[in-house]
Amino acid sequence: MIKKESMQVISSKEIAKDTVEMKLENSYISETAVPGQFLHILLEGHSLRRPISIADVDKEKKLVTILFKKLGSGTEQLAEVNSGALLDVLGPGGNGFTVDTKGKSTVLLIGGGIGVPPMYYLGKTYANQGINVISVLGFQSKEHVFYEEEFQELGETFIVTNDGSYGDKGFVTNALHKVGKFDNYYSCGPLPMLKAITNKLQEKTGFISLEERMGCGVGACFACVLPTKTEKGYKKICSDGPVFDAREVVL
Amino acid sequence: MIKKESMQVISSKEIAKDTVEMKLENSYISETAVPGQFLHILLEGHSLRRPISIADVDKEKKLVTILFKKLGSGTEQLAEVNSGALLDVLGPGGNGFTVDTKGKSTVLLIGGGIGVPPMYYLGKTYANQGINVISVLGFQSKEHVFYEEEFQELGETFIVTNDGSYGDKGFVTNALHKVGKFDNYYSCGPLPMLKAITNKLQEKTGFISLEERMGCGVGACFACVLPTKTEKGYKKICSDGPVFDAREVVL
Amino acid sequence: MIDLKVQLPGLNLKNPIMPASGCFGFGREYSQFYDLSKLGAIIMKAATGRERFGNPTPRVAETSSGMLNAIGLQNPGVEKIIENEVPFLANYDTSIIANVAGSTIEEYELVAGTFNATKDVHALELNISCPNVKEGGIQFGTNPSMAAKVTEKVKKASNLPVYVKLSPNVSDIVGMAKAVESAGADGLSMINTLTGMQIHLPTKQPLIANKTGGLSGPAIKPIAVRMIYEVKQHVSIPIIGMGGITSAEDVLEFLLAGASAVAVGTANFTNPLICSEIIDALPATLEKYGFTSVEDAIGKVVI
Amino acid sequence: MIDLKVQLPGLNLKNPIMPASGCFGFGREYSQFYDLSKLGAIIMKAATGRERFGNPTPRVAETSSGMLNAIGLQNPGVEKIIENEVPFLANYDTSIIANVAGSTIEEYELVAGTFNATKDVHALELNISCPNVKEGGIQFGTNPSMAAKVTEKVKKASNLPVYVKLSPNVSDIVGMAKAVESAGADGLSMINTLTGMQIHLPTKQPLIANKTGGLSGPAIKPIAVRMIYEVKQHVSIPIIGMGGITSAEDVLEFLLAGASAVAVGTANFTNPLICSEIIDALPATLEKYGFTSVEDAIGKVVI
Ligand SMILES: Cc1cc2nc3c(=O)[nH]c(=O)nc-3n(C[C@H](O)[C@H](O)[C@H](O)COP(=O)(O)OP(=O)(O)OC[C@H]3O[C@@H](n4cnc5c(N)ncnc54)[C@H](O)[C@@H]3O)c2cc1C
Ligand SMILES: Cc1cc2nc3c(=O)[nH]c(=O)nc-3n(C[C@H](O)[C@H](O)[C@H](O)COP(=O)(O)OP(=O)(O)OC[C@H]3O[C@@H](n4cnc5c(N)ncnc54)[C@H](O)[C@@H]3O)c2cc1C
Ligand SMILES: Cc1cc2nc3c(=O)[nH]c(=O)nc-3n(C[C@H](O)[C@H](O)[C@H](O)COP(=O)(O)O)c2cc1C
Ligand SMILES: Cc1cc2nc3c(=O)[nH]c(=O)nc-3n(C[C@H](O)[C@H](O)[C@H](O)COP(=O)(O)O)c2cc1C
Ligand code: FES
Ligand code: FES
Repeated sequence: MIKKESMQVISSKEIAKDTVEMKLENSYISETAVPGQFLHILLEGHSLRRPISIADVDKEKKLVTILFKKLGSGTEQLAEVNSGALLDVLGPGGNGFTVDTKGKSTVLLIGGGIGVPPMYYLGKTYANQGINVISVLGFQSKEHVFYEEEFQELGETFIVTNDGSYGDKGFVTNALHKVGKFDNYYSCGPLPMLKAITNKLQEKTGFISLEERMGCGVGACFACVLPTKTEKGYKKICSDGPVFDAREVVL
Repeated sequence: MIKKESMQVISSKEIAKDTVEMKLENSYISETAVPGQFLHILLEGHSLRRPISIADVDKEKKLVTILFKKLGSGTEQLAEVNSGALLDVLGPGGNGFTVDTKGKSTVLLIGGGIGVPPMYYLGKTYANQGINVISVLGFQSKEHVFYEEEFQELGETFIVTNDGSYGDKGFVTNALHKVGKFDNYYSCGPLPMLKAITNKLQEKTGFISLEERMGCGVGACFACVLPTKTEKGYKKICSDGPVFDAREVVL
Repeated sequence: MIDLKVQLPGLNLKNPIMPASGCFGFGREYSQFYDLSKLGAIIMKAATGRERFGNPTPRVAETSSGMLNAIGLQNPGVEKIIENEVPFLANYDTSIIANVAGSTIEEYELVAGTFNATKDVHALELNISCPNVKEGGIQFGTNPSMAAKVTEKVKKASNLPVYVKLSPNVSDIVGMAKAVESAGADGLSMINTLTGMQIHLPTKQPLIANKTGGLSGPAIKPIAVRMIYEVKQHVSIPIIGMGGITSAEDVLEFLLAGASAVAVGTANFTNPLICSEIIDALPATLEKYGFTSVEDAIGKVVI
Repeated sequence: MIDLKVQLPGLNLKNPIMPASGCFGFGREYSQFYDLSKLGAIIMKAATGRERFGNPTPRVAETSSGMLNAIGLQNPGVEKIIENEVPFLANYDTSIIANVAGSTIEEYELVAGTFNATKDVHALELNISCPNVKEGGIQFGTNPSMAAKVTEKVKKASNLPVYVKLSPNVSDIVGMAKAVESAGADGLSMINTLTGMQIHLPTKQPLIANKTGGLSGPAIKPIAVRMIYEVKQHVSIPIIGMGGITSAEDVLEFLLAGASAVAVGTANFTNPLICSEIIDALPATLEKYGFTSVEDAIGKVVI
């Protein structure tokens, strides 16, 4: 259940160009969050909260890690928040990835840019349960790359950059041929990337995490709807998602 | 000349109930400010600046002291500003008191509540030039009293409180009979007090400092006008004042 | 003891606070955060004759002290609302107000008439002012004779008290208010959003897919207070006030201006507990400024 | 090299930035902060036929991301302005726009005709929209035929190009714009302030002595952008845009929406150097978003 919680900033550091890793302490959220869920963060002077995915959880230390890119006024302000400060957060938000190991031996994670963070907590959860994890991560260029080592610890990891300044040049789809056999795939990233992937991996079972501008973040305002192939015709990203079966939604 | 300056907060402490003394460092303003002038202070998230009188200046240390009461969102936010922070300030603003010792032996200062601060710098300036300074200071109650010792160092000082919890009970006008001979008087405080004083001291030459809600603070917007007895018919408190000859303006 | 009760046509409110239409869905989501029985009333999301899917996304954008929205009245249709949503809200000890929308007078009549048949809805809020519906909603909201006509028809179609929700996008708010009062409105609800637009520089496109959206939040509060004050001088039916309320102080400001109750919209997004917190703070706020009851403060601005 | 020049009727602007009327006095005070020759133009404080003392104080109040004002057109009268203020501004290498106000059509004609006789004023901004003058200003600003009539008369009274300043307090901004265009306006200037009110809880009185005042600042920016966009689709005369501008990004947003130049009002109070800082920042901002000139960006919103 989503709650309004106060989270203390334990650390904050820029780990790649414009990309900040922040660790937040809170027992309720660290105990209940599953991979793919998000925090809805209030920043003073802003009327709308900012949704940021949960990138990792340390249940023992009651820590939740988020990774975000400084893109606009909200994320820039968040980057300025110092250790010790308290954040007003709604969380954990939405429905995350279903971690289901039955009959699976290998899962494929595909993350693009700031879609990489939620993949990490998911991969870690699978790896801890003995599933092979293969990751394909795409970034703009070398200076934007983050968490390469962390993903390598989970399993085989391929990095691509748009400009070829690190790893393979191109888009994540260009690297998919290098990946061996896998059961399900999981992906988060920019819409064009998700379109290309769901297209290319049509035959596979996959789950994708989507983004949309949000009002309430809890399912009340109908700001974040997405057309679906189901009878009802739409889903709310904030409360039905952000994770959807790739075959269920219309991108 | 008024300038847009950055002033560093050197210290900030609550010296009486809801009353904060703040010391700010800036060479231009400390060098040029005269008693009765004000700072026009920007607080983040506020569209209008807050005018606060200069209460003291230490030219050697380049320090300007202000004293303010926490009354609303702006002054409450100012009270939260920590040492080391920089304030965006227009200053020194307006025309202050003319310090003129010619033919004078004694001046009377009458301050009420948050009108007390500008009296201090004026009194100190006169005292430094060998003029006798008598002060009558009015506060709501004992817990609101501040700067009593500082004024006593300048000369004879009478304190009155509305509720009689300290000094004489009543208004500053009730204490005027205790004051001996003086040349000019100078006053700042709430409008009813200024009306009573200018009425009671009609025969005397006096100068009063006035307040009004301000837009620009520099004389451009016509927000802070005050009817006068002169031909032009009005004065701007921010640029013609805040100090006026008591006989010139219509209260 | 500060008395928070307010008595309005059809509404016996334990306090004057209700979430505004469209900003609280049908209550379910916020019931996770606090007990909805605490609320004076709940105004449901707009209902239309049939299900509506609304506008393309993005549908919301942030502005200075406010936001734009162009949801486009997405809702499951009046029948599904009565079937699935009203029974859930009826579990709570609070009044239920249905927000009635449509593209034609017939649709308004249909929706109002359908709600009339359910015992759990206590009043209707007639949404003639949603700026995001192109087919005609906007005309009802800015034309006094159209507004009067739809009010009259809806009054006939239903026995429920009708609060007409006024649009602020007009030259003469008093004229609009008088027109719907004469047409039989039991109360007014004001203000809806002001039409606005924001352009995203990187794409050079409007940030809202619908191009324009409705501006709400603290940015519009002075406009709401002014309109309520002006209307109060000229009509005798009660006003539910809204537009940028975020605190108990704001509520008192609206009461002084002439509102008999208030709705809180955008602030629910910033703080999902806001209505509950305002209700908790209201008695002390009234007391601080010398009032012993809500009724006491209504229209008490000193001119 | 980014080209900031804009060519408008009567105005050969080196850049599109000018301080808005009433927010910059007659320039003297701000000349302490920077060289006024830097400005594209200066719009002077409103001028009326005779000296006006304006409204009682308090005349301003702060709101969320904005402010209210009810100055009431205080000014020394058109003749004193020509005698004392215009010569001072004529020392600077910038265009001078006179803001013309009045309570009757005759007063507008008189003021416009008087400015016509001075060579240093380059254009008139016809203030038919000041919400703080009770005698009639408000009617000119919300009634299209009244607006057309005063425009026509002023055009006859003066040879100077006339920019009609529109009020946002209307149901149909496009109708107003078309009416004054047909009446001969050379350009539009929009938007003036939205009428608002704020009540001071300790005294229960309106914070502005005049009761209501005009709302300006970032709070109203989305309304300004929307109105400029809508009007631009329907008129061919150029628009000077204003309402909540505080940065070079805001200027670009107004240009994209359809403004050919912009005025900065309330932001001068927050930062007296704002116009100068925006002019400095504008070339890099245009470049960042792919424009090589100001003219290039006008009306280029992508729909
Ligand atoms: C479920 C979900 C998870 C996300 N996880 C992450 C993450 O882990 N790390 C990360 O860096 N970013 C993430 N994002 C994107 C992040 O929310 C935006 O980058 C952020 O809101 C931008 O805010 P801003 O104030 O910096 O930008 P501005 O452009 O100034 O924001 C203006 C408004 O638009 C909204 N907005 C802007 N971009 C987006 C976007 N892409 N998605 C949704 N709303 C947007 C803002 O929330 C705000 O309301 C996520 C988005 C969603 C929906
Ligand atoms: C020339 C001058 C000198 C002053 N010197 C001092 C001083 O030394 N110490 C001190 O404590 N106070 C002083 N004041 C009063 C001080 O400016 C106000 O208390 C302060 O602006 C209140 O701001 P706020 O945000 O806390 O209150 P709010 O009520 O939230 O302010 C809202 C708006 O009203 C304005 N406002 C409110 N009260 C006043 C007031 N009395 N005068 C002018 N504007 C007001 C604010 O500036 C702001 O724009 C002075 C005022 C003037 C005009
Ligand atoms: C996201 C959103 C959706 C809204 N939907 C409706 C609606 O369906 N019907 C309606 O009458 N008003 C609707 N409104 C308007 C609000 O009920 C309210 O009148 C307005 O937002 C002003 O109040 P606020 O500033 O507190 O938000 C909506 C507002 C928002 C922000
Ligand atoms: C204090 C003040 C005085 C104003 N006086 C005038 C005026 O005399 N004539 C006029 O046409 N507009 C006047 N305006 C309106 C501004 O010129 C401008 O249209 C409006 O404030 C919106 O711009 P902004 O949000 O940048 O302030 C005034 C605005 C303010 C805040
Ligand atoms: S953000 Fe409100 S429903 Fe999703
Ligand atoms: S505050 Fe603008 S003239 Fe004084």
